[in-house]
Amino acid sequence: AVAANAQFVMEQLKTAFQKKTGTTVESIVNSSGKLTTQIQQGAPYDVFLSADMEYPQTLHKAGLTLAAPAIYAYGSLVLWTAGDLPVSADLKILSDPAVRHVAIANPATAPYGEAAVAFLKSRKLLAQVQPKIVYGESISQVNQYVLSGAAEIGFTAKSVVLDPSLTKRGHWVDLPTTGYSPIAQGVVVLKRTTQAKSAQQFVAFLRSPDARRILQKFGYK
Amino acid sequence: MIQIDVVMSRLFTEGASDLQVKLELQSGSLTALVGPSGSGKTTVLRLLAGLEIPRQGRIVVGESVWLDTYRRINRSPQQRSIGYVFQDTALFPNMTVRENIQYAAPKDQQTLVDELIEATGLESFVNQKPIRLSGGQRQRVALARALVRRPQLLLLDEPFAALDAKASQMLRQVLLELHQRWGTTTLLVSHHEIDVQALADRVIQLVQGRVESDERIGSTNSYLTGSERIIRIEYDENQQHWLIETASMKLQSTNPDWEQWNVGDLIQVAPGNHSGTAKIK
Amino acid sequence: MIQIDVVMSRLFTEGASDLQVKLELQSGSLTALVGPSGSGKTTVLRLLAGLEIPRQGRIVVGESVWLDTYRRINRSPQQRSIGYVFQDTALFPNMTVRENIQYAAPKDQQTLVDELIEATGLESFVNQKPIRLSGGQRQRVALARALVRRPQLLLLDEPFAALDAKASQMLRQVLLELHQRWGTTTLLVSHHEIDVQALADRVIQLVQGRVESDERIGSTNSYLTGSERIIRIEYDENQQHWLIETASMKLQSTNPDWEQWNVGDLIQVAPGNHSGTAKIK
Amino acid sequence: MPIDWDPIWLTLRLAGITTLLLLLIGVPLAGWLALSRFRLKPIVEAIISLPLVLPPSVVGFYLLLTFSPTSWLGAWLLRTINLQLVFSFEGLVVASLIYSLPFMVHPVQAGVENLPTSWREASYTLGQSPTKTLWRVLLPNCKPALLTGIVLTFAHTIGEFGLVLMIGGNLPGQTRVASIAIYDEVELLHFETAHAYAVLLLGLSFAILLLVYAINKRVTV
Amino acid sequence: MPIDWDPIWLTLRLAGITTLLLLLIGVPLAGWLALSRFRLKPIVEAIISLPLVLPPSVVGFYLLLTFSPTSWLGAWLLRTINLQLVFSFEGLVVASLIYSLPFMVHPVQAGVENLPTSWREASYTLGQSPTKTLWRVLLPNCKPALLTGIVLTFAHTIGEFGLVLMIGGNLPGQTRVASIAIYDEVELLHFETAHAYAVLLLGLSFAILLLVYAINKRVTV
Ligand SMILES: Nc1ncnc2c1ncn2[C@@H]1O[C@H](COP(=O)(O)OP(=O)(O)OP(=O)(O)O)[C@@H](O)[C@H]1O
Ligand SMILES: Nc1ncnc2c1ncn2[C@@H]1O[C@H](COP(=O)(O)OP(=O)(O)OP(=O)(O)O)[C@@H](O)[C@H]1O
Ligand SMILES: [Mg+2]
Ligand SMILES: [Mg+2]
Repeated sequence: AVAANAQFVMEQLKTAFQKKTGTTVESIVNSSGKLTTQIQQGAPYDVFLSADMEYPQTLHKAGLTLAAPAIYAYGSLVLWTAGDLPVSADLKILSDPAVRHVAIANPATAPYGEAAVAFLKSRKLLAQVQPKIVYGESISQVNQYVLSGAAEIGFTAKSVVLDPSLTKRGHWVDLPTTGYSPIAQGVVVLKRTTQAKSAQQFVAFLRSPDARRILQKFGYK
Repeated sequence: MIQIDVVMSRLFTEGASDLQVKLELQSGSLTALVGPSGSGKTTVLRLLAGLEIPRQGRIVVGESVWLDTYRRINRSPQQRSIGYVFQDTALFPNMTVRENIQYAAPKDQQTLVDELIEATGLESFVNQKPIRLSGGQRQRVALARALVRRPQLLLLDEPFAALDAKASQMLRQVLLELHQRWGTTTLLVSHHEIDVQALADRVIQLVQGRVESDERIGSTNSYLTGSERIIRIEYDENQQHWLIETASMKLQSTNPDWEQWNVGDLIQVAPGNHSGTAKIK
Repeated sequence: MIQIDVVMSRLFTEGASDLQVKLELQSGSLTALVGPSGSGKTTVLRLLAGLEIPRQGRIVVGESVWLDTYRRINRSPQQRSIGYVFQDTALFPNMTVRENIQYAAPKDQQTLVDELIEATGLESFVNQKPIRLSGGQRQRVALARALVRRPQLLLLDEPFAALDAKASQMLRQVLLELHQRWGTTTLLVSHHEIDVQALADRVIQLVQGRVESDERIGSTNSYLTGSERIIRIEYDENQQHWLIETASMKLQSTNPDWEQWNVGDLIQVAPGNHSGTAKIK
Repeated sequence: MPIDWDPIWLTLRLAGITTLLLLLIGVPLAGWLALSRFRLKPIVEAIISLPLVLPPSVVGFYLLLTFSPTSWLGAWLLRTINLQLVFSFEGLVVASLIYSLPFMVHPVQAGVENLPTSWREASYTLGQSPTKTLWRVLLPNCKPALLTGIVLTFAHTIGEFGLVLMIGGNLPGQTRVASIAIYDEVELLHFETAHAYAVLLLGLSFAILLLVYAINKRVTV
Repeated sequence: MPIDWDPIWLTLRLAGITTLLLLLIGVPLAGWLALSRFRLKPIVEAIISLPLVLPPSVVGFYLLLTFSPTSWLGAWLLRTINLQLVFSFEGLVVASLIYSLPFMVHPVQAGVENLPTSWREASYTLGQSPTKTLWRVLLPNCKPALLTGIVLTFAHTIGEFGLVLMIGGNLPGQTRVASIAIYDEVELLHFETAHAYAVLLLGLSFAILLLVYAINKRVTV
């Protein structure tokens, strides 16, 4: 089970892991919250890659995991537009009247949304930008807002804009990690797994140089 | 014997009041219910069928109590052995003529179904849906459908209203024959003198929901004198004679005077006046 | 003048064949259409109303062509000035009696609405929904509804079938009066001799979709001899005399013999036989 | 956590407006479909049901593409009548209209089609137009079908969520309807609050539906 | 990316089975509601519509709680008939049944209620039971209403997604239906594939609906 924002990198991780071990991996994408609920109710998943640490922690506390969650990557935030607005890290563009909507993932449910709000707050821009903010259910809905042009600009995960199929769509700029803490993403092996060995293997693989290279290619640290 | 005693509120032409009817019908009798439009004839039939529930009342048919508001007895329409021809026919649009008639037919009554189809002259239309029938054809289907279960009590609401003289004459004959053959008790609503005269042995007149008059015609007499109503009369071309049928008799004669008789006429075979040669079969 | 010439396939008792009718109706005439059940009477009315489209045919009413299959003219029912009393009444269940009648009434015809309600004896029921009416009451509403637009052509399908003798006598009088007053052309389907005799000046008999006979009764004669049909007769208690109305005459008399006359009778004021004192108003 | 009543009112407003508008749009459409002898009718009927077969969030995405200010339609609406259909209450209404259309049209059409033809014919011979016939004679005689249309539309609009979430942008007081609020709470694993919202929504809806059914019973008996 | 046909077949199977079962369950229920003079009928009617007013994923959440092996019902089902209703095709069917019930019941009930009472009365006086009357006389005379029930149920089941995702868990070949597949592709911003799926699903559904409508027209005319 994979959280929505990790799905891009997951495609490549999957292939690499398969090449290395011969074990095929089936990824099941959903929002972290729904996956957590499902796991609580006995969903037949083996490994859970969350978008944050909170959900795996919850599962761990409930005694549904084999071990405490491990951090497999830190995600970072970018400012993205599908048009040709001049985006820059100083966020001046957000005050531009041409920008009518700024897409952010729902800060209550999505870690990237939380990070984006924290970042805006640190730049004292939140109050000013607030009326323009629209919330996506998840990071991928933010992506859809931006790509469809419904929102002129949006805060998304770096892994998204680095996806090969999207590199030519608009432009983006890295945001300095000074305004928010990088998003720690946890992985846990679930207790009810039937293939504990392969599952452990996969978690170990995430720390291998091969996997790290792929993760870095997608902007994870 | 059928005993009816019901009270029910209704709006009549003169204003709202009670429909209040108390009647006894002889088993096997054929009673006509007449009266002006809106006098409560259909309501009485519906009460008997169990489609309306009176404010208070009792309906007893033979040994069994169909309704008794005091004893809280109320048989559903299904539990009353009735045949009902509705004023608006109420045929089932999804079924053909044959299917409509067959719908309630007991499994072993196929010949009766065919007989009724023939008797009502519907042979050409057995596979038509009711929507493609004329008004009179629909009424004939409704009649056949009501008869197919050989009900104990037959309720007919203007069964011949949409029929021309010849067709209704024919159906009266069918009806009378079946009525006699099965001993069904029949209650007939009709506006037309001729139906009433040809069929009924008793005429009850309703006005504003009350029985205004109640006459026994013919039948009681006929019962005493041995007179019977003609249910069929025809001239047999091959044998060159007249043929008359009543409930218990079949009469033949070469007497041309027999032409004068009509279905519904009362006749008796009386001794000694030499009016013709009738031989009882 | 109304010219009809239509051909249409239909299934009749004797098998499928063509309904083929060619007729001319005099403007202002009242024609009865009779014939056995399923002979095509309703179909002819529906063709005139534009509810059926014939395989080929022409219907011309006065100057205007309502239908011409060759010239591909086919006026919709709305564009034909007709009043139609359906065999099954087809009242609107959601509207009260008054609303049903008022539905198609021109704005300025409130008095006509009231007149029709009174003439059909429906005063007590104006606020009832059709489901709570008896069969005869429904037919009266349907008649009033069809008349309220003062149609050019009136099509009546068994308008008195569910009515007792007295009520239908009353309605025949209403109908005849309005018919004469407005000069409407009327086509009446009826199975009952009495309707036909009292109302029609021409009787067309249909059998298996063909015109079998076509008789002019009274009317043509009356036109030649000056005879006219009685449309109203009453005894005026105050003035102690009889009053007779026909299309063009009003007659009064104190002669008690006038009692013998009935609505529908043909009368003429002939010279020299001293049968009574008739003064022409 | 205290219940926020805003989403509830917003939901009821959305459902009410959608139902009302659909009565105005869907009912005549249904009547036309029932009465016309148009040969391509089955095609129109099938098209009306089509939005149903796509997941709501996907329909939402396509609507987003259609209505976004970068599309010609969205740009034109914005320019001429200053109407923006993405991230606004008006947008939710339009989306709900499209999505709930079959729930109004189909039952009403079926209702009208099932009436005896003689009423229609009687009205025509009385010189009345099909439109007047529809409104005065036919529709008043298929109340159960109208009721079905109203109930299904109303209930479905209340529960609709994928579409609303997509096109509305989850803006508090503007497009955050109750279904989204519940969704968020479930996502956050705040089951208590979710239960509270659900119970409230169910209670209110139950009361409204009960009222509708009871009134209907009173009226028809 | 090549189209994976599995989800499409799965969807059609789910929609077909659900529609069939609802014909068997919903139609008698609708008939009973239409004919009975039971005083609490409005309450039953309102309850049937209730699942509609909650967002599908929330209904899914509650069903998950009800059917999960940790609940008594789920445990009992598993123990006695070895039926697991979460994360299985059977579970999807049960969930769809509950959720689509009003789409079958309401139109059919309205159809039966709108028929003239004299048909029912005629059948009763012919000694036939309400059940026989319903099947032989009443239902065959409200074909348009039945058709509406079938179309709405079928289309809605195809498009349902929040519920299915929640209770089914997105397992390929088992619970990953087309709506989820499309959703996934849109989430992944693989718009090409999503379009392809959507067009395919729309095309198939359109064909099926058109067939249904055309057959209906042939049958009734
Ligand atoms: N369902 C009903 N509810 C209330 N009143 C009704 C109902 N049906 C009929 N009535 C009224 O009860 C009275 C009797 O009606 P009923 O149908 O029994 O008359 P009828 O004798 O059959 O008349 P017709 O010969 O015209 O059919 C009428 O005045 C009618 O208006
Ligand atoms: N809609 C229809 N489609 C096909 N055939 C029909 C249709 N309506 C009637 N028929 C047939 O056409 C013939 C003429 O029917 P029509 O209704 O005109 O008879 P009618 O003279 O009015 O009879 P009645 O006096 O019984 O009402 C009948 O044999 C009937 O079966
Ligand atoms: Mg009656
Ligand atoms: Mg006829």
